[in-house]
Amino acid sequence: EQVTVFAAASLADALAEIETAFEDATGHDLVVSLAGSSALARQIRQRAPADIFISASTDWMDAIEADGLIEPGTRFDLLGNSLVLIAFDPDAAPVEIEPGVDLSGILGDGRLAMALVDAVPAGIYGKLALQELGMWDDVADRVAQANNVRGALALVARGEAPFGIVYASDALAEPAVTVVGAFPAATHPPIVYPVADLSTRDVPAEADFLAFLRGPAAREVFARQGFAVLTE
Amino acid sequence: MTLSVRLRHRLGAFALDAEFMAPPGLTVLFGRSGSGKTTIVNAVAGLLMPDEGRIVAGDRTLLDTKRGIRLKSHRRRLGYIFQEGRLFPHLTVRQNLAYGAWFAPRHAPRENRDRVVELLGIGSLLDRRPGALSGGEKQRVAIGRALLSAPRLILADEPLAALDEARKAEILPYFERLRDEVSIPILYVSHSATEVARLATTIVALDAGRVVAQGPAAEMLADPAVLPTGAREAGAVVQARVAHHHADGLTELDAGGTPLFLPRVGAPPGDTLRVRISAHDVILARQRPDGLSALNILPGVVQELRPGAGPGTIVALETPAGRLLARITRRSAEALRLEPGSQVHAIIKTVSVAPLDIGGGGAGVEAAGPNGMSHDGTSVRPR
Amino acid sequence: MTLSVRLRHRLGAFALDAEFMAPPGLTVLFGRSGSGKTTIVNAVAGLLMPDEGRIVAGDRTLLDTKRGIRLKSHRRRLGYIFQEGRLFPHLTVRQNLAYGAWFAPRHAPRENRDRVVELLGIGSLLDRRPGALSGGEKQRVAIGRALLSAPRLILADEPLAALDEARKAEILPYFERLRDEVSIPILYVSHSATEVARLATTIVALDAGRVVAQGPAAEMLADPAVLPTGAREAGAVVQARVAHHHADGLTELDAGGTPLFLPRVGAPPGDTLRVRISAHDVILARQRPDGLSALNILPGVVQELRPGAGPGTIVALETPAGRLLARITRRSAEALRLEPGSQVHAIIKTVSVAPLDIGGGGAGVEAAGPNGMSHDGTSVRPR
Amino acid sequence: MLDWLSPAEWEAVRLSLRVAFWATLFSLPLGIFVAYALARWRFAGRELLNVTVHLPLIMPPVVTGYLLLVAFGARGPVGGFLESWFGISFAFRWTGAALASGVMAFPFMVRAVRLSLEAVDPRLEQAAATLGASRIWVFLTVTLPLILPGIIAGTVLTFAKGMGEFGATITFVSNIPGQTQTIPLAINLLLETPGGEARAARLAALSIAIAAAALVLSELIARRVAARMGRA
Amino acid sequence: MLDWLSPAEWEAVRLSLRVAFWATLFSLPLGIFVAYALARWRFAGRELLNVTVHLPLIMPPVVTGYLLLVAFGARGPVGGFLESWFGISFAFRWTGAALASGVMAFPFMVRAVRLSLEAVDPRLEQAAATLGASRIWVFLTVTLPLILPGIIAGTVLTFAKGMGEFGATITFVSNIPGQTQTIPLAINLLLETPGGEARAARLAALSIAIAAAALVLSELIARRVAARMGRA
Ligand SMILES: Nc1ncnc2c1ncn2[C@@H]1O[C@H](COP(=O)(O)OP(=O)(O)OP(=O)(O)O)[C@@H](O)[C@H]1O
Ligand SMILES: Nc1ncnc2c1ncn2[C@@H]1O[C@H](COP(=O)(O)OP(=O)(O)OP(=O)(O)O)[C@@H](O)[C@H]1O
Ligand SMILES: [Mg+2]
Ligand SMILES: [Mg+2]
Repeated sequence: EQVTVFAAASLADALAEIETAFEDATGHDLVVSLAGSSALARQIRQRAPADIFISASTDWMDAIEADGLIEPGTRFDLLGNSLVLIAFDPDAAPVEIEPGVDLSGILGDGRLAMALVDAVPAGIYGKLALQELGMWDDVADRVAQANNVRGALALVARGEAPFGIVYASDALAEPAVTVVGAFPAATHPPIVYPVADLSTRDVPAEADFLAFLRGPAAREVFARQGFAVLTE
Repeated sequence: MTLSVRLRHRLGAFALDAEFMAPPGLTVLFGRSGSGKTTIVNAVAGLLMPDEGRIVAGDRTLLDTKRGIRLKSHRRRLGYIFQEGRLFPHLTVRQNLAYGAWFAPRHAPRENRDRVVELLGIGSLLDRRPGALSGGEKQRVAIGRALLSAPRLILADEPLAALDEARKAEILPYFERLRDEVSIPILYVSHSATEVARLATTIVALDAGRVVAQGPAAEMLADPAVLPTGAREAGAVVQARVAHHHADGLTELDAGGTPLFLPRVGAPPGDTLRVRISAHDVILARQRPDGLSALNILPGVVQELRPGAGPGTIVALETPAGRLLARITRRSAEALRLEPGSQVHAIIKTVSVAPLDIGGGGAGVEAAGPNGMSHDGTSVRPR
Repeated sequence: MTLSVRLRHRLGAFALDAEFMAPPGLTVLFGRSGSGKTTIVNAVAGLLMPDEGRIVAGDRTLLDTKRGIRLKSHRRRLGYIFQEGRLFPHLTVRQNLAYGAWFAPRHAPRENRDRVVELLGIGSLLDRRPGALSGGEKQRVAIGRALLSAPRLILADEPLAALDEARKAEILPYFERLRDEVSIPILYVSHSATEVARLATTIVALDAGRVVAQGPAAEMLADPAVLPTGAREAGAVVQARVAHHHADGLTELDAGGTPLFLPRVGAPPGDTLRVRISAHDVILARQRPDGLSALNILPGVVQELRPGAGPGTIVALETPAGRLLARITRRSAEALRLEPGSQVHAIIKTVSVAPLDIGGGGAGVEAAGPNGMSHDGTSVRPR
Repeated sequence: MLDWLSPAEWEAVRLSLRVAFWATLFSLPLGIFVAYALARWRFAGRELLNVTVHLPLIMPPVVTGYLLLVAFGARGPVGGFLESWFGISFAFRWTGAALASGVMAFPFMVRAVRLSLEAVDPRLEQAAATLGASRIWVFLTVTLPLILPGIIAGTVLTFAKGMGEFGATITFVSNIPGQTQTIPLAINLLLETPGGEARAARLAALSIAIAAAALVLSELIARRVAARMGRA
Repeated sequence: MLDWLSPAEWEAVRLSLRVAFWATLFSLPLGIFVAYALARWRFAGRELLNVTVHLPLIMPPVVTGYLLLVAFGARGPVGGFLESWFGISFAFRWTGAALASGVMAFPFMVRAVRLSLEAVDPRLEQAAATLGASRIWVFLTVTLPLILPGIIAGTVLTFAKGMGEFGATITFVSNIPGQTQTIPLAINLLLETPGGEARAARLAALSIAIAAAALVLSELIARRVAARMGRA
């Protein structure tokens, strides 16, 4: 039996591992379509043949839910993540991120790479955190907004921007960047990846996959990739 | 089939306002560069939609702006030989030649391809593309393409201008045959007096977009005033029967009882030819001269003297061979005291009858008769 | 300036292998369609790089494949009148005419623009673009464009083919002037016997890519065997001085003491003209005939009889006006018992000297002398 | 050699070829028709058509993809009509990817053909008409052969675009392996995955090789056409 | 009227115009040169150049953007050279957006000019040479005027692409409001946010209106050129 999952692109690596494990374990065929959450959400609204949606933000899941496209009671928060400050220079001094830190001074005349601060979850959360810390106004005009977290990561990895704000999971995967500080969880709303069974199609295997996601194998994979696993 | 054309069209500063009748046979449009010949031919072909006009070919109305009839080019069944070739560059010569035949009705009478190819001397070019042809070769292929499209009307815009004399001499009889035997009406633009004299049934003279004279060729050629090329092109066309081919390479014709010697002519004895005798090739004498190298001496009676603008005079004679024209100086006319009624002898050198001027068949001239054109010896001029 | 050309080139099945000398003056390339005329002209212009060859114009080597010299077209300083116009469609007639002058050296001697424009009758077209011109108008603009580029060598590929007789008659004297006064060497392709006779200093006859005959025009024209157009074009060129303009529109010339009457000529008394007398316009008589309309009767002595392939014979005479040719039938030659030494009278109709055949100045013929061409009355044939 | 790429990647290559082929095949006649209309006819709405043809170029690909999704999705007006009447479905299928590629390449196809059309000497078409060819025959026997250079250029551009189209495709038909995941989508995904650059480069190289082969082929054909025609 | 769009959006419009203008201006001469080389010269590496020109079409825009970043970023070999020798910098500046647009539109520019070049009758260029024009003058006085249709088409395509380019731009110079945030980037941003469609549509409409105006203008010029030339 085939299960189609629409998932945020940032989960590509983790889902690739889980796909193999799931197929081996259940004999079902898992199809994963990875794209931006916004694109996927719109496609679901146009009755895309998807069974499960894993969003990178609550906004788009909310929108889907409001349209009544979610099987009631199936939504839950799968993963969490945290924000870190990364640097291109491997010898960059660690920064304790708290109010009063002169981020602008640290940047020098360089740019701060982030994902789109008004559109992409990592960017939105990053902006909120900086606002909370009172640093946003200082650095707002120095922020280089990439199309997604990977773009921001690439800017730092190439040294085009000396510093960047990305998810911990992404920073972990890129050897060319150094994590110099972590944002306290309190500085931004919780970063969650909600998952839900879609009402567009109904196949029994959906439940199997949702169960698998909560299972130990999946949890191990997510944890290894740097995510906080929110399921019990 | 008679083609009747009335056109009014404006192109920038140039105004075309022409009306003429092309009776069966070959009608030459004659006029200086820029006088509107191509414009008229384009209108007949349907490539130019005139502001106003009517074109009727036989019983088919090709155009009538008043009645809103505008037959599309491809329905007019023409063979148009363009002034500038217009061969299809992506097709071989063979395909270019075949093009028109694809679209001709299946049973339309058509020319034999091999014969046309041979006539035009393009047999060795069949597999080439137009890009690899010389100027004259292109023009010959263009002629072949038009002829092989089984047309019911041929439009030829200076078809032979790019060809050498020998090639012209080979192709001209073909147009004669089309005119006489196949009876396809032909509208023919030419600057060449030889071609006009040889081919024309009717001549339409144009100047600045207007028809300044039109009429049967025989009459128009006899009237130097109406021919824009001037007096040198006046001449008469006589009909003669082939009497005998002599061993020394001469052909003796019988022109109304008088012998007329020409260099060997292809036609067999008994055939009737159309021989043009240019007015400036005729010498007049009061007494029959002796000991001259000229072989043809015809007695005649002066009918008319028509002084020209320059020092010349055209003398029209009645001879046993028919009406002849001689262009002499006024000084000579006075010296010989010529006046209507004078007895004279017309001296014509054998070789002064140019090979190109010997036409096959008499249909061209005969056909000029029964078509409503004036036949009183003067040409018709509109308005 | 002498132009010497040696070319070897292969184009598909066509092989060009030509060598000729063009002495100062105007050299006509004469030959049937497809014989390689345009190919030669293109090579001289630098538009075609021959497989092998050498082209030297005066002291400038334009091409020498052996020595690896291949002067670029734009350095050759030519005025090329193309067989197919090639006007710049994006420029007005005025700009087309001015194009060559932009690139000419500042102090190069150049033609007067207004004069050329007037001569070609294109004054009213100056602000149009080539797309809105008739075929003949395009060709005239193309002539103007080449002439106004201050060229040191003119290449003309059938420049007048698309023009009417009247226009030709207006333009021909201009080429004569270039040849004689401005001394620009001209390589001229033409099928027209009139143009050849009128303009040529030298004639190069081509057939299938090879030079079959070359030599001074006067001699080549006198030898019908070498001229591909055949016997009709044989003729002699005599020089005569304008003696008197008569009131009746005739001009009396003095040709070595004998009077020669022509229709009014523009030149003032005292000027020397070059008059071509076509062999087929001359009638011979044993006795001086009387009472003829022909005004010009010259006594002469037969020098040579040259029978042709057909029924004709060319008779060469020595007259007070110079050497004359007459083409008569063999039958007449026998009847008149002509042989070298016979006393005869040559009868030439006044009007048979065509306006086009009256050339200004004698430079054309005179110039044929000192350039290494054979002068013994026969033409030079390579190999 | 085969394990140089993963099976999923080979699948993407196969799919891309199919998408590019069909996109080219279908947009060719339509492109020629629209180019002919724009070049030769004067009609009301000509400028509107012209702007419409250029829209995919002016708008970000995401917008084009979104509009395609709205119009040609299963619930979209056009998509629904085609589905129920002709059984043609674009939604989340490779056919949709082909449609997206075709639409995105359409402006170039039309422009290329139109440029060639405008360079055709109308006097040759007139000559054909005098020889008895009706308008359609003139088109087929004279115009079409003479605009071959433009057609070849348009074909190459469309094929290349078909191999490379990303934004509109992923927005329209999502990124479903084996169904809609063409090479560019696969590359993009690899770039989203930490450490995926090498595999992305391999895939890109293959894509470039295919397109280059098509390009060289087209040049050969074009040169042959040009040589055959010479100059008239 | 002005508050129809937010000031940031007006800024995006202003920026897009600037980017499209400069992209067009700079790629025009280079495009003509490359087209000329491809159409007229036979040289080693011709096919390589041809493929290179087409690369932006074949590769996903993200890859092109990434390669631009690698080469033209402040730390890239070309970017570093240009920066230190000529003071020209592309990183995170509108100049980079213009570069990205120009590169993405380059294949079309080259193709359009090349098609026109190949339609030029070489006999006219020969005629100019016999009249004394050297190769460069032949080009300027004959070839260039005759390829105007191709140049106009290339210009329009490049300008339109400049108004619409998204993927390569955001990857190369990221999204910095007022610096690199062109209309397509702004639209993209709006589309990433649930409910942003209406504002995105307004911006898209404005962008289309501008491009349509350019298009109509180009048609007028082209028609004028064609009418002036007529047929020779
Ligand atoms: N590209 C080519 N390939 C093969 N043969 C060619 C090519 N170009 C020309 N020819 C041949 O070369 C010969 C000479 O051509 P050229 O144009 O020099 O003739 P021409 O003497 O100028 O004739 P015309 O009086 O008809 O203009 C012709 O027979 C022609 O068919
Ligand atoms: N598009 C145009 N705009 C203005 N005038 C034009 C246009 N086309 C042709 N003409 C003029 O119309 C007149 C007639 O042209 P046409 O081509 O019919 O002449 P023609 O008699 O065929 O001349 P030729 O013997 O030189 O070919 C010419 O004076 C020409 O300048
Ligand atoms: Mg004409
Ligand atoms: Mg030629």
